Amino acid sequence: MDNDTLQHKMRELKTQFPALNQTVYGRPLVYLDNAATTQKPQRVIDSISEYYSKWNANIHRGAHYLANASTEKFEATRSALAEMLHANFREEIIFTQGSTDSVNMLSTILENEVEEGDEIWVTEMEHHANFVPWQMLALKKKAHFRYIPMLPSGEWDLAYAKNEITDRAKIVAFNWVSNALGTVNPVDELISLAKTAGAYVVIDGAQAVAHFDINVQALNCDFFLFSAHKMYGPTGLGVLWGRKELLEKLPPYRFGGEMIRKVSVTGTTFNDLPFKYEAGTPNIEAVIAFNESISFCKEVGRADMHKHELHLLKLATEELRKIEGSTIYADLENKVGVLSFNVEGIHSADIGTLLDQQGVAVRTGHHCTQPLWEKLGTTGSVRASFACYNTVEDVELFIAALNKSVNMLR
Amino acid sequence: MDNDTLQHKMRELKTQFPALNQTVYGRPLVYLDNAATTQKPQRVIDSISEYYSKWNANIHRGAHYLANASTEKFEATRSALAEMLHANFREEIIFTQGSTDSVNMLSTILENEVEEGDEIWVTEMEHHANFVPWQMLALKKKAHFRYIPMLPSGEWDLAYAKNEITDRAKIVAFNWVSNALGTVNPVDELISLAKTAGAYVVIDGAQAVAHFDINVQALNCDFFLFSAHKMYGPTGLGVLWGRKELLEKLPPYRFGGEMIRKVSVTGTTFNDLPFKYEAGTPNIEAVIAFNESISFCKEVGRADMHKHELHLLKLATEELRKIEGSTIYADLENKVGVLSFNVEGIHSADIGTLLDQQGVAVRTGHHCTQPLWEKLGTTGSVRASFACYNTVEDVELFIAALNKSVNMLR
Amino acid sequence: MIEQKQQEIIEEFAFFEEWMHKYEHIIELGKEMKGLTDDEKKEELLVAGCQSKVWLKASLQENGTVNFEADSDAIITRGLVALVVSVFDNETPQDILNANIHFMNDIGLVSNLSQTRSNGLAAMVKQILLYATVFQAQQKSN
Amino acid sequence: MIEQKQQEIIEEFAFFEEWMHKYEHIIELGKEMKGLTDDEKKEELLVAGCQSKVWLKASLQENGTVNFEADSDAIITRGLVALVVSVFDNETPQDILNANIHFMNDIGLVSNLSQTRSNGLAAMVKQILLYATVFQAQQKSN
Ligand SMILES: Cc1ncc(COP(=O)(O)O)c(C=O)c1O
Ligand SMILES: Cc1ncc(COP(=O)(O)O)c(C=O)c1O
Repeated sequence: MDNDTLQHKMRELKTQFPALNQTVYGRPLVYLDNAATTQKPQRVIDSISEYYSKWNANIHRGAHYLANASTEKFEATRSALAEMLHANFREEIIFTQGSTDSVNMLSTILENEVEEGDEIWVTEMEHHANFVPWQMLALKKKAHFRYIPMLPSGEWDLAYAKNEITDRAKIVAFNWVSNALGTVNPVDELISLAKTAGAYVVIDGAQAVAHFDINVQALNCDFFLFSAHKMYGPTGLGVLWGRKELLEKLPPYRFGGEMIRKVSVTGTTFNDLPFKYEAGTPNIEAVIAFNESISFCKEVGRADMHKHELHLLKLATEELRKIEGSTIYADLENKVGVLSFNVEGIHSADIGTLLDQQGVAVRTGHHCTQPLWEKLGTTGSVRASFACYNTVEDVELFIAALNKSVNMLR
Repeated sequence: MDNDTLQHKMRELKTQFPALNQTVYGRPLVYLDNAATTQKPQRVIDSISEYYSKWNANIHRGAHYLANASTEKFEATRSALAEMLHANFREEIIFTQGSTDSVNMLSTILENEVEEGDEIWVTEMEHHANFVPWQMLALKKKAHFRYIPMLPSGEWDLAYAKNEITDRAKIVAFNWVSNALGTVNPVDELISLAKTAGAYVVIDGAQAVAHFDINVQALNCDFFLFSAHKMYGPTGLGVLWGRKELLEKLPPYRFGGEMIRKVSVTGTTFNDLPFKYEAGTPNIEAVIAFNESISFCKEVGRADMHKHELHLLKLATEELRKIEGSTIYADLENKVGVLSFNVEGIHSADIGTLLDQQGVAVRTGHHCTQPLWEKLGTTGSVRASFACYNTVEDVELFIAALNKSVNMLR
Repeated sequence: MIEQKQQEIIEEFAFFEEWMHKYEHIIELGKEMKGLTDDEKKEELLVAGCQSKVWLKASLQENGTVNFEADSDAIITRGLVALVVSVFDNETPQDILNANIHFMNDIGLVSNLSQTRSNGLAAMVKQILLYATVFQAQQKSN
Repeated sequence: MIEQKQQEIIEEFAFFEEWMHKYEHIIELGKEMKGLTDDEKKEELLVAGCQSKVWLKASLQENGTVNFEADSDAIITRGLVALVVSVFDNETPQDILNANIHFMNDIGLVSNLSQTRSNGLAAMVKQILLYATVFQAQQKSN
């Protein structure tokens, strides 16, 4: 598909997202905060309304029409996710509350796999959600918390990793795509290092699932997790994929209804996967509606989305380079549509405030990756992040607003 | 308000719930599975659509219009909940994933308060969600897991509790209303026993919040929890109220974004309440929409709801008594609108299946309270549970369908 | 043969126009089924199911076909179990594994075989296939 | 007096029709503010805020009023901080505690004082009230 055809195809998408067709402060909204959360297509919103208008019932435990219908719709999303991730078994798909919940679940159920003196590895660029739980686990188990340093370019120091990751490493957890910089990390190489060392490999795919097709088998990782709300889906829902044989042997996390086989005052036995890890009433509405997000991504095609986003990124990057004193972090080829930058002598929050007044929504600050900014010698950045529905005009409005803001602040 | 006026008032409610105005298998739906989950009024559904069409953004961390707007709406629900529960401080309201998640959070953060040999108390009628987490905590800490027995009448054996709850009790956790039987338990007496013993008091209010006004100060408990979806609200959302001085001193639960003050490779410090207990992107949509459920309950009035539900319960109970071989569990005065029963020689699942074919949705089985049924010498029941929108006709259709089912099964 | 047995069931049920008669028939089948003795209803024969219990017993017969016997504590499930058993009973492991089981859908009882676990039927069919797999392996190694 | 100062600010801002001029003015205020020296910007004076840092210093003066000095690393926040300080500076603890702070709403900067913590202003006002409470107690015990 040439670029014009692609632009044409993507242009139609915006109309499917009601939140994008509005004005703020009397100006058309230019939503460039997609790495924080994406907007939702009308079909997702409709699916939620339909669920509550027609199917709402508590699932699994019921024996009536609505309960059966909602259970089937709920389980259909699990199957769709198994297909999307190329999982071997549908029961490897566990629904959680979000990426943060997924990592916390993992760092808890892996507790007994870690012994004093073992090493738990992350990278210096992790989101706090994939950093602090491992840091705390290490603290609790008297294990060594170690990290792969980030080079000033925004890339992993793989040479360091090669030297330092040995069979003392028990867990290696890292993001595929950096939320702060948009860099696409060489996960294959790190997975192979970690696997050679015999460690469990945990991939934080929060920033990857909206841009890349995922194949957990081909990746050869042990766990893969993400949040629905960053993939055009509802809030309050996360996905954790794990290898069946691991999820079967690891202990349960939350206790309660549904994850139980038999409860008595003298003891309790647990249910099979996936129920073992899904205690209590789940976010039924979100799970069912998320199936629409999955279809949306499949129909549009992630390869086209990514190509389009990179096109926007390129345009924005070129314009940004013209602004005096601008620094672009991780100005690399292999990225998703994230532009993370600062302008000399100006606080990122000030730029954010003035962009906002012009209808342009970006994020400013540390983006929950404080160690990364410490390494880069600053405290944060302005981050403009593009999704499939953004347009060339969005980039133009953003750049115009940015120039105006910078002029006002100088 | 006399009964006719009340019936008239409640009759109007049904039209606000789109899911109730439909047919299943060509018959009008009679939804009597409200203890599992309630239906949602149109205003809640509209609020979700509006959120995704107008306000969707990730909260707290943002500096743009949408992020500010959604944060304010999100925090408005926290304030509404503080008012609803009569909490002293709004930051005592913690959003969780549901009751199950709330109890698991508590049983984890209270871990260090329990020592070997201490006692952790529940009752024999608890939902598994308020039973197994405590059982597991006791196991882990080598504490004694103890329970207040249930009398065959469906009431707590308070005499036993008076004798046995001593200062060895560290935690006493119990439901206000039994989900399996609908009994309203004498929580005041148990709270006072537990407080005298110096124990932490945890109230599972999952089945209470849709029927009673709650005043956590007057109750004098330490923690109070429930799920939004049982109070005409969305799925995937729970509330945990805790005393500020306790939540301040107890350790955090989940680690990640938002609950953190400062992260570095050498150590991490945590944020203030309520953020300390709200790691990661929460279920923003559900929190915002739940404010409509709170208003709905306030406007209709829980006292009227309860009165109306008891009226329906009375009608149904009278009819049920006429069925030969029927056993009503906990046939007491002090109940919410839950009718839990069996018919001699017939399996509850068979009754459920045939009721379903006639458009009547009830729940059958153990209702996640296996110890309770063990005590009552059976494995489960048929449970018909009434909400404010049910009508006298619903009861009539239910009873007619039940008679037909019983005849077919005999 | 399995296909033929399914067709017969479908025809039988096509006869009933009302849900009531359909269920009356299932209840009848449940009552008629021989089932298992209380002694035979062992814990290890239990098929995991949420609401009603299902016991399933299987044995490889001299002639290379599988004999199934089953029971349930709920009468409707018992009737459904009787239908399932009637379809698979006395068939070879190979035929069982090759079968396309569709009659539940066709007689309008689809939800009974779904993922919903409201009864043990889906699990029961899974268990039948498991038995067939084991018996087939056994036959091959002989 | 606090009320009067708020009115003056509101009138001042009523003058600006465009958001741009409003912000240009705030930026101007930020540039003009004396602020704190780098030495004075101590960790313990930091008001918790998400994006930009805010430092706040307070002292009880001989005449019973409170002196506030503040700073921020972001220029717009600095301008807003200057506005807030100008309203509370040189007032008694009692007057500060009794004040109804509404000017932020009235000049159309409401989000800056909301719960959203996108800057430290809400926390700053809270901190000012805390200081006032402490100073008031101090005065009473004297
Ligand atoms: C890379 C990465 N990991 C984890 C998270 C946490 O996701 P959530 O807030 O949905 O739990 C995010 C989102 O901010 C992220 O970008
Ligand atoms: C008394 C009681 N406690 C706890 C729960 C668990 O609630 P949830 O499934 O929403 O986590 C329930 C709901 O089934 C309940 O009735």
